[in-house]
Amino acid sequence: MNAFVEIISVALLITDLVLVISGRLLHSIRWVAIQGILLGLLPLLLHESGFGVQMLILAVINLSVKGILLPLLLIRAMRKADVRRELEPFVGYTASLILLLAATAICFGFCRYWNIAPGAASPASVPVAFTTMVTGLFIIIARRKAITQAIGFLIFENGISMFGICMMLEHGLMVELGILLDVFVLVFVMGIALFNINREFSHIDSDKLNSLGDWDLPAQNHKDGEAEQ
Amino acid sequence: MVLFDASLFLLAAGGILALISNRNDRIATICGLTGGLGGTLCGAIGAIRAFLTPEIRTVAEGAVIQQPEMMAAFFLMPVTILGAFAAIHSVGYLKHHGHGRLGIYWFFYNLMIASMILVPLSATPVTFLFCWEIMGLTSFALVAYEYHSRETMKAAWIYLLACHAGIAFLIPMFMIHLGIWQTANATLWLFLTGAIGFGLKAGLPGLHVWLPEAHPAAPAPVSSVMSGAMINLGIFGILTYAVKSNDHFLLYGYFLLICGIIGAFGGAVSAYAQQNLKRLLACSSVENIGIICMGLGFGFLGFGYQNNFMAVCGFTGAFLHILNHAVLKGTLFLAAGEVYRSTGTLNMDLLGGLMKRIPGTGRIFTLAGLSLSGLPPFNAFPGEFAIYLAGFAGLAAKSTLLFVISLAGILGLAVTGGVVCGVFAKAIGGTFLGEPRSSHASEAEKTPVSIFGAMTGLISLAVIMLVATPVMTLLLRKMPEMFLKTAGNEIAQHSNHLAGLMLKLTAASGIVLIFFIMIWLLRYMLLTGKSVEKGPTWDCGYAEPTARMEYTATSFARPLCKDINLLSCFKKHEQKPDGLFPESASVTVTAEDPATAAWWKPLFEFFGKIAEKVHRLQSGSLHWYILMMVIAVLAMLIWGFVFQTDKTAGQKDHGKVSVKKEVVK
Amino acid sequence: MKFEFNHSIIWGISLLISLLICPLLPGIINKVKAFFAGRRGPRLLQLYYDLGKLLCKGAVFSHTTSGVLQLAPVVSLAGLGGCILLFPFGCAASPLAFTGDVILFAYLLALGRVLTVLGALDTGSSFEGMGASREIEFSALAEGALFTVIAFLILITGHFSLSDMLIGFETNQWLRFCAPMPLIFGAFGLVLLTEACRVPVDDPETHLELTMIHEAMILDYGGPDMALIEYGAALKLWLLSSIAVLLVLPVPGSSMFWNILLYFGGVFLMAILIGITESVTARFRMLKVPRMLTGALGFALIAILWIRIFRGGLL
Amino acid sequence: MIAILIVLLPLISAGIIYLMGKHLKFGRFLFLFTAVCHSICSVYLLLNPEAALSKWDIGKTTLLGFDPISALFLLITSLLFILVAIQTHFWLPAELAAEPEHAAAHGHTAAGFQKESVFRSCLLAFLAMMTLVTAARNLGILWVALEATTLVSAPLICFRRSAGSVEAMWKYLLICSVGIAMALFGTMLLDVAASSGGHSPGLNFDKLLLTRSTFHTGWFKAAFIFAIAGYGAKMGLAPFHTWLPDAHSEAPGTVSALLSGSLLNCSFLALMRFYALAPETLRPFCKNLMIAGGLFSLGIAAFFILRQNDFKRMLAYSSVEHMGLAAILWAIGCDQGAIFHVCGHSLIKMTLFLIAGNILLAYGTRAIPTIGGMFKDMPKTACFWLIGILFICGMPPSPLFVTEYLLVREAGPLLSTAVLLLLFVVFGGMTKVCLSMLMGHTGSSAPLPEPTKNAERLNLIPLVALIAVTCCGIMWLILLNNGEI
Repeated sequence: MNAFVEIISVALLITDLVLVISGRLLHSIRWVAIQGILLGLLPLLLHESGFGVQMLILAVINLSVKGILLPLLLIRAMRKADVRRELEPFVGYTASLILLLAATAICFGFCRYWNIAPGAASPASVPVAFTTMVTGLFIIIARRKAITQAIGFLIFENGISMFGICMMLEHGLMVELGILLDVFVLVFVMGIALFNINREFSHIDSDKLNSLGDWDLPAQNHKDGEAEQ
Repeated sequence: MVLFDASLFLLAAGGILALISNRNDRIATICGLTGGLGGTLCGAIGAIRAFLTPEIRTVAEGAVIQQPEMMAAFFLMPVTILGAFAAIHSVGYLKHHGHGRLGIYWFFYNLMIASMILVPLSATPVTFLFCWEIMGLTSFALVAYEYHSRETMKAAWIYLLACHAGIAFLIPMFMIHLGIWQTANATLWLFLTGAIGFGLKAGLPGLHVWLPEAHPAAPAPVSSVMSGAMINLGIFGILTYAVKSNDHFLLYGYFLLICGIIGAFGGAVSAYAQQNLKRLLACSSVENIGIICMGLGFGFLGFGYQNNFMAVCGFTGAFLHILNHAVLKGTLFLAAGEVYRSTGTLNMDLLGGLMKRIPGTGRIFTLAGLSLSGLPPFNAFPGEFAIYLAGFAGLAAKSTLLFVISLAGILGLAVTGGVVCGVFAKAIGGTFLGEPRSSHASEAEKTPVSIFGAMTGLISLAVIMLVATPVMTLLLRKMPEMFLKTAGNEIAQHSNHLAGLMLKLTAASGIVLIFFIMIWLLRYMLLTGKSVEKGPTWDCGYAEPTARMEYTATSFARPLCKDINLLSCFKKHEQKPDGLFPESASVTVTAEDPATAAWWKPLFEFFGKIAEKVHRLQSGSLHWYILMMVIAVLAMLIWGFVFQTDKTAGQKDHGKVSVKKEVVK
Repeated sequence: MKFEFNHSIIWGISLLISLLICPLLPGIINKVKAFFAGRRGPRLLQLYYDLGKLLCKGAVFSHTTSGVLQLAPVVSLAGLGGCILLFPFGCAASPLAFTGDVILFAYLLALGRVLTVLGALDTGSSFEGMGASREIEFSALAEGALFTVIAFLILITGHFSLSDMLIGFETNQWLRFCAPMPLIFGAFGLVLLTEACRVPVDDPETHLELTMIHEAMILDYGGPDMALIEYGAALKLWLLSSIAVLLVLPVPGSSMFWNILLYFGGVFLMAILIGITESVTARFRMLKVPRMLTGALGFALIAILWIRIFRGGLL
Repeated sequence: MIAILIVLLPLISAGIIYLMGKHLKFGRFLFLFTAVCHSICSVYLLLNPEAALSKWDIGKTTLLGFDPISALFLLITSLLFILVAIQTHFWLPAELAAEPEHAAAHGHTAAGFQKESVFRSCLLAFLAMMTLVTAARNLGILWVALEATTLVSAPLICFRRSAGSVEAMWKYLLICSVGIAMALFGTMLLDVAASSGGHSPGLNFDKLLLTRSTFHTGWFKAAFIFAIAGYGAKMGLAPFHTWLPDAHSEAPGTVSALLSGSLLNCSFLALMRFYALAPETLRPFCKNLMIAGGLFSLGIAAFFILRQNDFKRMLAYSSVEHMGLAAILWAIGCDQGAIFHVCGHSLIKMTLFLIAGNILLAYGTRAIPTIGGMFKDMPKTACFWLIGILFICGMPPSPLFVTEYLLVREAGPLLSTAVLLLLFVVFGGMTKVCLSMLMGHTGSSAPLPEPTKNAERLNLIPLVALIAVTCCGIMWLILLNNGEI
């Protein structure tokens, strides 16, 4: 079964690379869906000793939520917010790709050098999980549109659950369901928030969402200096 | 103890009743005054009794307050006595200044007095800190009482900061005091933290910045209590808690003496430069605390160098000066309050001629001012005399260091004395003498009975104290002994000697008084039967000199300020007459506090600049926020795994092996 | 120092004589000045005549003043009265001397000064305010120099009382400490000129009030009050000159007669010296006076250090 | 059973209120009723240790249960909620009425509000989730509940729909989610660390606690780091605190009160759980990390409070500061102090946020430089505001004075000096701001008369809370004085 795991890991890595260079939102969402489906398949492949009912249910729910429901939600939000493309990202696509490749290399090297996860299902899977997390964080940091950040968060979350799956951790049904439910609601709420942002700001560039802050306030008065005068 | 319990109960009850009846000015005043007076009087009797018959301090288990020992009782006397007179003064003072809020005033006033009584009575550090902070808070509330003006706001803020900074030093001090913090040089640290923490309240030089701010802002009775009694509690704290060990007398002595010299001189000079009457008095408090510290410094040095005469003189001088300063400064602030009440301003350049309009206040202020200048037939002189003697004794000592510091002390005291004469000449002259310089002064209102009564009472107390100086010197004998483990016969002997000198001083005062009466009679006889006329002031030929031609208080002070321009804080801003027909010209002199200018302001600006730099972190950009999180996590990981590896390496291998085992299974 | 009875008698007699003849001093100074200027000058006893005239007159007070103006001369003189009781007249220790009376002495002088300043401010006159302001300025600085001189005396005699300081200082000691004597004499001389309001600090005889200090402060006095002030000034001059004399002259101690002679002779000599100083110098600019007084302080400090370093002090 | 009950009760009420959205009166009644029931339950839990320790088992793993600390936290949450509920009851109509007036006065269009039923049901759901956090004995459930608090409180932040509140909500969502995802990763790493001993004990806290000595240290280190990052983000430890000022300033006062008073505690509880699991050999590491985090929070907060122009942001930074203090207290082993601190902070901060809400109601602005002379315009609010600010700065008789004293006592000279310095900066900044609002004359934005009158009437809850806090503080002081702390 290890071979399958390796294949899926590689596939996940590819999704990461694609996601980081994808500029069209619809495209990104589709690839996130693919990532979710791959991730949903992973636990099924890992357990050679047969499927428990509990696990099967979990896998199905996982697949349907991450592979279908969340992308649908995101697409709906995208339509509502009326935005199609990621324009002028903070880090250009080529540079992003190079950075991600470097990060991948570091993750792999790191895991190899420290032999960080001897208990993992496959030696490749843990670094891929890390890479996915890095991808997610990178997308959140380096892309302008709020919706892309939601996508980035999903990727990050995927990376974390992949880590969990590959380390063969079992949290119990309640916890797994709770986590799934949380992620689902989160994306749902994010969708609403996106809609609201679009309505209030007439754009969803999250880098322009910086009216709240302490740096460039209009009335910077010099209180203490004044007080001592 | 019963007396103190009664006192605290009365104060609390009066305060709370006043607060409850806030809506009715009259009832609030009655409640507050009754509680305040009753409480302070009970406290005063208790304090005097405890001072005269000191008992050995016994602390019951779990007790919060305790019977005061001699030192505590000594410091309780100014608190209670001044508290009583200031309470009486408040009635008249607040008629114009606190409509509808009198209950609040009385509540905080009584609470402040209660907490000030509690501070020397505290049995445990926690109680002490609590009362200390409550004292700060209640007095802060009173400083902020006239909340309308921006100046009051600034003053209240600075005062609050000073109080809090004090606590920030006192908590560590108690940690060292209790031995919870074990450090090398514990005594040194104990003393330094204590001196700074208490010094902030006492107004040691450099830490005094709140005094010239808070005192002008506070209602006069409050400034009177704060200046006369509260800052002394700082000295009390230093003497009770910060000074612990027998063998560090030299450290205490040099520190206090140097602080004292700087404080006395600096305080006098900045007082001389002030335009605001109460600010001038506040700076003068810094100066007097300096003199007190000099006395204490000489005292400790005396012990340190086994020169008991010097020690006795220093300590006695300091303690006498504490009492005299309390009474006199209290009187002066009450009088200044009356000036403010009747004229509506404290700017001496707008006052003048009040001696004719509020003569009682004028006379009392003049008397108290001359006394506080340390001039002989009056009160503050015996204290300074004793301190001079201590300095002379140090001068004649063998140690070169002691010689140098004593010389500096004497010089400091002398020049300070000279400047202080100027300070009070300026205050008296600018406020009460000459012609009124504005309508504020010319339309001054009459003094109500309560205010006049309070001031008269205090000044009579001063007279009694003057006469009683030799007795007090004898009574104060036991105070220096408290710092030595063994009570020496020698100290008593020196003390008797000093009391003899004080008696001679009193006699000299009497002789001067007799001379005065004789010369006055002579003059009276010479003038009887001759023409005594009234005319205009001879102004060298000007027919009608006006008040605008008078020397103002500022111009009076200008020459000396120019000579002694500490850190160039006295700045002259002038608008010169311009053109052929100049329309306006003006000169103003501002006196910035040297300590503020030298380090507080730069320090605060520095913090402000850091704050501005730090504010960039919260730029509003979400991307940056998340990047910051990632960087922080990475930093923690690197710190955890790169810099802390050695300890966990073995563990890690162990873990690796066990995991492998599982895989093998 | 024991107070013997005949000492006290000498002291008392010298005191009375001093009180009587102190108005001579301004006369002597004026004569010396007149001599240098080639004039005849006023009579030696001029001040006596003036005092007599003033005592017989009535007075005029300004509308502006309150009681302080009238109080000031009386208090000043009473303070001086206190001073004279502590002073070793005729090189005989005062019977009323006690440890530390030098402080009382200095502060009683200050009392008179402050009252005079208050009296000046009481009139509300711009000139008197100016004078008062300067008086405070200079006296505050002079105070430092004065006390340094006192410290010097304590260092060499080890006594804290004025009488002991000034006369408990015998010939052999004088020889030992004579080196810094010119310095200390210079320092005290400057203090004296300031306190007694003489040229080069103050000019009592100018007709331009802007340049005066002490005289500007007493513009509004007349009659008996003026007399008190004039007499007080003369007495103060006498006291200060005596200190200067006793400061530098060793007291042989053996013979009363010589002591008295030395004392009175010295004081008159001092007056002549002041007269000469006034004749050969012009009044300083006001701005320079503080520097001069700081210089006096410096002189005294150097003298003290000299003693401490090279002679180890007396103790 | 009471553990489930206390979680489900508000949740069900929330559902009912949401569904019966149009019956406002019924909704209000149910809201208060639920709050009361909840607090009765939590008092019962605290008073009955047996019930408090009751556990609810599914498949042999304990999911819910209480220990004394979590029961205390629950009580605080519950208490805060009931106070906030009462305040909301009176504040909400006033706020809705005031908005058009302010809009007219400041010349902008009136912002819309969310439906009241949504607001109330979200509040109740928030309460339910916080209860779940305190009740959770399983770290997975703990995570789920804490993430859920983010989700249900997000709509609360933009109750008043304005650009600012939407932005704040978005930031809150994203930062907290990323943070909490890190915490999930940390939880997984903990699982890895725990299972390295042979078999996985699962995520049950009690079981983990028993086996903590066998944890793999490297993994646990990583787990703790991610937990600090994740739960620290929720708790407001710098530099993960960035959502906090935005969310607290934009949310209505009552919501900020809950966010700051309860939510931060709950996150702190989560972090405490992680800290408790640290093997002995890693204790110093975790301690140092906590102290560093606490100190950094303190520093950041101190300098943000200095020259702050927005009084609600100032309060938010003050929360950061106090969470930092609590972390330090906990790390140096002064557990009692940390818990006292957190409880005291909750009460005082709630009061302050409620008062801030009142001030906002009257003035319609959060800009400090434009506010002045509150003593004259709204004396009661002004007094409470001043007392609250002084209390939060640790002036006695505030309970925080006791805890700060404890901190200095336990922390030793170096750390104490740093903490005291930063606390002083905080004090300076806060009092400056506070006094400039209270004293002087009315500033450039004058309070509107009608809302001011309403705001002055809303001071009952702050008064009650301040009295409670004072009593607490004096009690603790007595304990401290008798050497019992």
